[in-house]
Amino acid sequence: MSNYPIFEPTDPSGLTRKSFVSNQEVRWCPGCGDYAVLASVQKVLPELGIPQEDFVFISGIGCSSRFPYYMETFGMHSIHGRAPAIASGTKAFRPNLNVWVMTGDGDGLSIGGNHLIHAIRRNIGLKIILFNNRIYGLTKGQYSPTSEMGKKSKSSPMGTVDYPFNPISVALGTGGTFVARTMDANPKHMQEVLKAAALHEGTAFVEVLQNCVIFNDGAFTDVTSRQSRGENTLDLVDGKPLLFGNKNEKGIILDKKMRPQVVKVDEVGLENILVHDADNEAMAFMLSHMTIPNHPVPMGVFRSVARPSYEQLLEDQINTAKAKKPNASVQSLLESGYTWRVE
Amino acid sequence: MSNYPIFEPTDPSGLTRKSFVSNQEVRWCPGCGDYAVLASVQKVLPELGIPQEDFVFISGIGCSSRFPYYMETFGMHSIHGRAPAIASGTKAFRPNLNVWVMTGDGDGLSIGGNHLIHAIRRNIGLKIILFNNRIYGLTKGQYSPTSEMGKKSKSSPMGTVDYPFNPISVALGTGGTFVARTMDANPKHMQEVLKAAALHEGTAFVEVLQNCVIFNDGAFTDVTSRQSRGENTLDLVDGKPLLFGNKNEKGIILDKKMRPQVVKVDEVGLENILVHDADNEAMAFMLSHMTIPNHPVPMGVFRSVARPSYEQLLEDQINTAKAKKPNASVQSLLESGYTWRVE
Amino acid sequence: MSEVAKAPQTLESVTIRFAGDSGDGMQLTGTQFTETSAVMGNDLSTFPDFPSEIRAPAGTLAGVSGFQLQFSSQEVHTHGDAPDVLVAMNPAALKVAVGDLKENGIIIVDRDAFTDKNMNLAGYESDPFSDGSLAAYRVFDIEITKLTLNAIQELGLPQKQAVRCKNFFALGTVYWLFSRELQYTESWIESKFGAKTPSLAKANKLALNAGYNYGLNTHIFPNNYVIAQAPVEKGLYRKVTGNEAVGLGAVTAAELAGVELFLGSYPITPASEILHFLSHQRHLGVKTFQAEDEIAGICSAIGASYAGAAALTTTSGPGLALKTEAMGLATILEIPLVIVNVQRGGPSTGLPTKTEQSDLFQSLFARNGDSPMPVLAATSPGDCFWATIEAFRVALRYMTPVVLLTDGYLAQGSAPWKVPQISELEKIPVEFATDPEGFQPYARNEDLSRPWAIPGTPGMMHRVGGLEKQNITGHVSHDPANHQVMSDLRAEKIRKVQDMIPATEVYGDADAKLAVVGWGGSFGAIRGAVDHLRAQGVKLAHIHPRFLNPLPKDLGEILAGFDRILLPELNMGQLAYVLRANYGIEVARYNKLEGKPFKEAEIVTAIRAQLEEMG
Amino acid sequence: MSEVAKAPQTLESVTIRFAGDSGDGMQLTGTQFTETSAVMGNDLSTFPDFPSEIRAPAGTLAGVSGFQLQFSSQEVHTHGDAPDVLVAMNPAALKVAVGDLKENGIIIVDRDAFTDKNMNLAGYESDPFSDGSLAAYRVFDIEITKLTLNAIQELGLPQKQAVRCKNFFALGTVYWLFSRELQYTESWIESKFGAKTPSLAKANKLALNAGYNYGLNTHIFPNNYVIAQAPVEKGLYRKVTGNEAVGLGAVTAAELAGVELFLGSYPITPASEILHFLSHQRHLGVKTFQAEDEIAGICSAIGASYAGAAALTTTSGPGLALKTEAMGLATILEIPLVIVNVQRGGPSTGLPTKTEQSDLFQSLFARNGDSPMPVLAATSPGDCFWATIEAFRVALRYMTPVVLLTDGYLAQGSAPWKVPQISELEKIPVEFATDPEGFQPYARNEDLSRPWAIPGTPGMMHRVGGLEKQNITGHVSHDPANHQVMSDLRAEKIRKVQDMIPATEVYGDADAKLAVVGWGGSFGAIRGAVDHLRAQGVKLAHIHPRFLNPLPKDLGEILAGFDRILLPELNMGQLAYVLRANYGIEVARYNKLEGKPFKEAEIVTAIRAQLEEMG
Ligand SMILES: Cc1ncc(C[n+]2csc(CCOP(=O)(O)OP(=O)(O)O)c2C)c(N)n1
Ligand SMILES: Cc1ncc(C[n+]2csc(CCOP(=O)(O)OP(=O)(O)O)c2C)c(N)n1
Ligand code: SF4
Ligand code: SF4
Ligand SMILES: [Mg+2]
Ligand SMILES: [Mg+2]
Repeated sequence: MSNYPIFEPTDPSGLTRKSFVSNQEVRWCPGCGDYAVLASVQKVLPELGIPQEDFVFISGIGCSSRFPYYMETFGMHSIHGRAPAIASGTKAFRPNLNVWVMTGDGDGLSIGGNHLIHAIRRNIGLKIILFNNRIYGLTKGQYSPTSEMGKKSKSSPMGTVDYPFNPISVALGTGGTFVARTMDANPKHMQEVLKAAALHEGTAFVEVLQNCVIFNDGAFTDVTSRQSRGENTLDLVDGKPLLFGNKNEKGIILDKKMRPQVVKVDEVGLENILVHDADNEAMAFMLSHMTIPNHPVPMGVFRSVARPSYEQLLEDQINTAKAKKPNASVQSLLESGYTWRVE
Repeated sequence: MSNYPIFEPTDPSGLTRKSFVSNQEVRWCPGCGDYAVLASVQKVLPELGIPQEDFVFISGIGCSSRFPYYMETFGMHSIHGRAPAIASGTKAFRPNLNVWVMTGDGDGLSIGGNHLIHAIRRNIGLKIILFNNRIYGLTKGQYSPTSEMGKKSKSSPMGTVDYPFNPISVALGTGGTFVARTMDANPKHMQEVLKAAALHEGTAFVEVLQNCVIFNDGAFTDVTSRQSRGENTLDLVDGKPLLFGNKNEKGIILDKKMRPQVVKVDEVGLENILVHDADNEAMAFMLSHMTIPNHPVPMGVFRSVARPSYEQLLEDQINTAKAKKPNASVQSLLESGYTWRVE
Repeated sequence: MSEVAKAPQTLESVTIRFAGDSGDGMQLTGTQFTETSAVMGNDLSTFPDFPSEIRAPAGTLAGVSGFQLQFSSQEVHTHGDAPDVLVAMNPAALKVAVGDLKENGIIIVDRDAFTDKNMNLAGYESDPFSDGSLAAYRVFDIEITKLTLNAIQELGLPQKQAVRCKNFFALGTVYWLFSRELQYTESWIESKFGAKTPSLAKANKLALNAGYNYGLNTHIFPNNYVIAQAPVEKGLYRKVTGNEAVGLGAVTAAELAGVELFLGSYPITPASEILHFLSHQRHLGVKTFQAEDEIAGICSAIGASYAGAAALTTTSGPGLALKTEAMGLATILEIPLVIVNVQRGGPSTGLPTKTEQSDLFQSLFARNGDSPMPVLAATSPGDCFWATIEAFRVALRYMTPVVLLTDGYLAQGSAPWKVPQISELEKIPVEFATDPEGFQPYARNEDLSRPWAIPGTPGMMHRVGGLEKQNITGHVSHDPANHQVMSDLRAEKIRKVQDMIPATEVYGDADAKLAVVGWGGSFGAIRGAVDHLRAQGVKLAHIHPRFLNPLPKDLGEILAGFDRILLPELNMGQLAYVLRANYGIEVARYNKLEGKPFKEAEIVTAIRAQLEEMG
Repeated sequence: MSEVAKAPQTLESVTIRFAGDSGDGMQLTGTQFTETSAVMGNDLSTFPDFPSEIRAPAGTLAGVSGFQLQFSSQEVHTHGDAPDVLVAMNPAALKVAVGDLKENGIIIVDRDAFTDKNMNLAGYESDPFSDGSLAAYRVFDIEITKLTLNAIQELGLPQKQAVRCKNFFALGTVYWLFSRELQYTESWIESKFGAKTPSLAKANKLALNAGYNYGLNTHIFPNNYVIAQAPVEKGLYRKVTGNEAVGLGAVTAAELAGVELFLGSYPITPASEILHFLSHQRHLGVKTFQAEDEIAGICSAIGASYAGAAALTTTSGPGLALKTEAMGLATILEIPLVIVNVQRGGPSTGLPTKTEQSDLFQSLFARNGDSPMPVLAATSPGDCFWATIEAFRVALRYMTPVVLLTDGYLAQGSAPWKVPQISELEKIPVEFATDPEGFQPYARNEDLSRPWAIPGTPGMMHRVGGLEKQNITGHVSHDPANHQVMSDLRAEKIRKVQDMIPATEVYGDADAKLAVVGWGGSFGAIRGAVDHLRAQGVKLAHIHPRFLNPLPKDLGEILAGFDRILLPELNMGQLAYVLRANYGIEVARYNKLEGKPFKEAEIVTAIRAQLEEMG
């Protein structure tokens, strides 16, 4: 006998961006890149055809982790670094929920690194959005595991001696089935990526290049500003050649040593430009290491492959087990094993 | 005034394998692959020209983590998963020590995953040896994060629904500057790899395919047995073509889609075989995904690049700071900041 | 030794230890003896004693594996202090175990295993059979290996396999010695080997019978024994270990609550078997999640609880240490969660395979901030079932994390357990909040417990978190007065759990001057000791609270009624500290930290010492 | 308001609060006032009160940043209960702070900031200046913004920059009000802005002087005040916050011990500044390691300690929760390590920027197994220096991890601190083991402390670990008797720390009937309250143990000598519990959980209530 409430799910067709705005005052610094992510998520959710009550946003601690308060969904602002682990429990227990993990470069990659990579490894159906501002915002400006080598910060007055993580490489190295990058400054791009992430079965990992105006202002300006974006970024499209430049006049080829080279398309011919294959982890990995000034910074979906999710496999296993023992009951379990009757 | 003892380091030239054998009875199951690692390490250390007292072995918990007890070196059998973090403190504090981390697939990649990837990210000079037996040995047979999908174990009677980590890919994805794989069954190969690891500046990560005779016997037989080794493995040599087969008659080329293909060398010509480049992370990543039956399993050094180590950069920073303030003293620090004198 | 056999002698209780090398099958032998005795109607209690090493070299002291049980025609509380009978399959086993044996106890050894090599490995410098060191015992050295091989010769099994049958020979001999029926073990052998390896089935049965007949025919034992049925309640029985019972209890609790069970856990000795057990229950819809570490273990359980699960996480000491931050989160979230901690020897990695009661402090106090949490302890393997249900009852009624303490001794020990009828058990009321009208996440009912509104429920969207929250609305609040209100509410809610604690049972003589107080797994030893002394006319009481936080309302007054309290604990005095902090009373502490459970005799001695002091 | 100015009136103590929007520079203003007053010879104590939000929207209540100080011609213990003067730069600041102000207190506001928009943001429904709500205070509304802009008009600064100077105008006015000299702030402005942005330097100085002159010339204040020099010891002084003092103490301890300092830490409010501070000391050879999490923070410190460092890890409540497993490792390894826990409001994430004393339980008890550890607490910002040295002294002498408790109030508050001469401080003896002859890793000296034999020392190779170890040799041991021996030794060693605890100071009247007992950061408020009442002739004692584990040998007896003990704590009664558990005494508890330090007046009231009850 189950005590769970039974409901007709609500109709998602009437949902709008506003449906997802909670009654809590948004409290990020004016100009913070987090606003853009919030707006984009609120834009994308109504387009997914999912009842509002089925969304769950789970975060850790950090500026970015205040995200759930601002969403009119179920939400938990948990403890530092643990959101992927908590969300894994939620998703494994109730696969029909649409569970998002909102995390920062510190929350997700420093203290929470292990849970993040294990969630990715398991391919559990979480949408993990990592706000990468390359700094600890909430604790007022220490360097993070994505801060560039030599960065001066409150805790590294002479500059860091730490090499940074490349979040995309980390996600690929740990088995990510959906790995993408977008930026706060380009809402349209972000919404496309978020939508693709939302529709992916299994773990979707999205790095958002996010500006912290207070403690790390301009960290991504070269990449995100409208002026340099065309030259400095490359939009990844599965099955399409790797082209970039304001007029798509440049492209990427692979040299004999398996290294990416920037070429002019009209010099080498479009047919020789490497074609993006979202199902090739080595290509994705190579792309994840491209960065300015030698290469453009790829944006979009590095990898996307279909694999059964953890929760699906678990559900299947349970169904199989139930089918095999259709008459099983807790009473019969209690009475199993070595039993005897005292008369 | 320092209280540290000052010594002439002892002369390493007389060291032998026996010098490194402690007085503790070795207590692995008969036939366990761990013995081979122990023997190889004891073989390699005397060849490094390092005074015996400068070696430190730090481990977590697991069968493999009992390693330090058997070594006549300084050693700590710490707590589960934390060896890389402890060893990082040891190494950062005393860069001249030669610090080894001995860990298992559970210790290093499950509970200790975060410390492992951060050690690798920092390129701190630890030699991390991961005994991968794809099982939790010490706790008697639960699946580990490297257990193959569907594995039946004590905690997965119907088979796992977890995708495994590929330890080499993880190390590459998190920025490993030295990433290698060897096996318990081939001591010569292991000794070469261990030696190269020992001489690497920065983090050296070595995966050892290790047989657990009790809980996961034969997990790597296809790869490690003398019969199949030639056909099923490929020895990586920097700057040399990727050849394998009992007569080196097969090789690897890259197709247009950037995927590795097995070819017969005499059909395509030696010059067209892909040449291993230990400085190319994308190639290393591609290699890390090759596995039987479609490809041979690469063994040896996937990646090796020179980068200043964390401890070196830290030491440099300290020296720079000292040079800038040659007269600094603790007393002057106490007297710094906003001061006034009451007469 | 060829005396004439006499009629079987009747005994009340017997303690046997089977000991041998890890490869000798002693756990199986012990289990067979246990099950046969159970079916024959004895009460009993068992304790396996594994080597703590991975797989120590054969023949060494570190490699000895033991299994001890006490079986009786009376109620049994422990696996027995000192064996009456020791079956030692090799010199190392003899060496390790002989010290525990009762004076004049019976030793049965496999003479064939006492080779020079094995004697050496065990560190025997002289032959124990001739050097007089076993003079205090009745030694029966039997060529078990040889006799086994003879008995099954006809089957032509390979030597290695044939030798493995020797434990059944030994078992057979002991079966004769205690007049056990062979049929249970025979049918077990049949079901285990019959289908796949009929020759092994045959061999083991032959060995068993050969051992039995050896006892019957050779008359090397002066007589054999019978142990009558114990006066146990009628009904269906099974054997459970504490770890199994926790698993059964969790499944049952979820059933009683009408919700689904979720376990998030990371393997650790001696708690792993709960994970193993529950991962076998997929057909009942149980979801188990083997997490990457203990933090993820509890966090996944929090995530599942948040989504409506009867959520459980299981661990042992060092693992609990890792969970404490998340336990704080569960406290402030006010969601139901059961945290089972199977205590082992500490500090740090300590003595992983040994038992202890030293995590009481950790369970009560190991959270940042004021973060009160109910703590319960189980008293026997079978009681682990009831304690687990009780823990869920508290968690679900008060919307709170709850710690349930068991220990290595309970977890691995086993005892007969009467299977209850679920239909007769009290349901655990659970009500999910579904009405958006006026819904407030931190409004409270009369238990001060807040509503459980789970994701997926239309119109109930709300946010929770680890920051202090405004009373009733649950919004983030930094208001000073509100923090006081919420802190008081959280404390008061846990205090209210006292409402469901039944009156404390004072066992024995309510008018005794001395009460023995204990908690958790020392129940058996204390109860046995108290019974033993009361049978001799000593007035004594035994009090064993299940709830360690909150303590029962009546406990202070009850304790104050005695002249003296003796408190045996397998730690440095943790409950004694708690009782003094709560009631200001000083108790006589009896602390032992040897990685082993109390013996009845130790408690008896401690009680006697108190009585003497009291005059 | 144009009365005739009178001669400055002399006051003993004044408490001022500067409050404004986060962008208004209130921390800086407060700091300047503090430093000037310090140099002028007042004793003082400060407390900044940041908004806990990231950067709350300008003008909102959540965005108010405050800085309060008390300065005096007498010894000062706290930052003052209730301000005499409130400087409020906007409506939100007024709204948040006015409730704390003393009756008849002075309010200085920037009239220009009281726009409709700002009033709205602050939630004022009517004009506080006219609706009578400020009737209890002396309000001076000055058009600070306009006057500032006028004063620096000549410089032609952009409007945005010019407006930013208004805090200096306000400061100037207050300087006049309390007869402060301008020169210190002027030279600070010069050194801060002079070189890079001379126009800003000029503007700020102009604003400062304009504010001063405004007070001097307009006579809007009936008179101004002087506060004489406090009778402080001669010597060099500086201002320290508690977090700085911990950093300074750690560096000094390492120097006194002749070893190098290593900090492994992960940022967390309110402890991060210790990490910041020490990462600036590279030139002294200090190594800081910003770890990936708190576990790695303590583990790296353990690794460094193992290699011979004076090792430190710093954190706050939730971070300590994560360190407890490793604290157990350090306990069994018996290596020196100082764990600084800057307490904040709990449970869980709780109130991260607020102060509390609720981690005493966690510090004492949060380890698996019996794992005793010394725990100390600091009493004031400056005392954090001495307490840190003491913690290292214990750690290094007894080869043990030690917890040092401070709190958000001490960590962020500041006070003048007399700079000691390191050459006059007692050295911390450290001796590394270097002689392989007969070396045994777990042999012990008369303190029961084991040798420190660090890697790199020829011939001293040995292995340590978290499993129980054999006495003396340190080899892994599962021997039951040995576990008892080692458990006893670990406990006894920590008990022996009592040997270095000086006799407990009983401040005040040893023959009083009531003693107020406190610990840690409540020292100032208690001492102030006790002084206050004693000045009125009330007999009172104040006892404030530094060591919370082990408790001082003499404490029990001393406490027993009083009729009643009052124990104020910023928690639900943790030390009260500990005292009762140790001495069986019941104390009168005064607990507050509001995220704020005690006020003297609160303690005074609590004492009075006790005295009344006692009759
Ligand atoms: C256990 C624990 N450790 C440390 C902290 C302090 N802390 C809170 S957020 C944070 C880092 C935030 O950085 P990031 O995740 O990058 O988020 P951002 O603020 O930059 O969005 C830290 C260190 C904490 N709250 N809990
Ligand atoms: C905190 C903690 N959690 C869990 C354990 C139990 N435990 C010990 S070793 C181990 C896994 C060992 O697996 P692996 O690292 O692969 O080593 P192996 O035994 O296979 O060599 C576990 C789960 C522990 N000792 N401490
Ligand atoms: S501190 Fe940085 S990341 Fe945080 S809210 Fe402000 S701008 Fe955003
Ligand atoms: S259990 Fe497996 S890994 Fe452990 S010692 Fe035995 S064979 Fe080796
Ligand atoms: Mg960040
Ligand atoms: Mg393993």
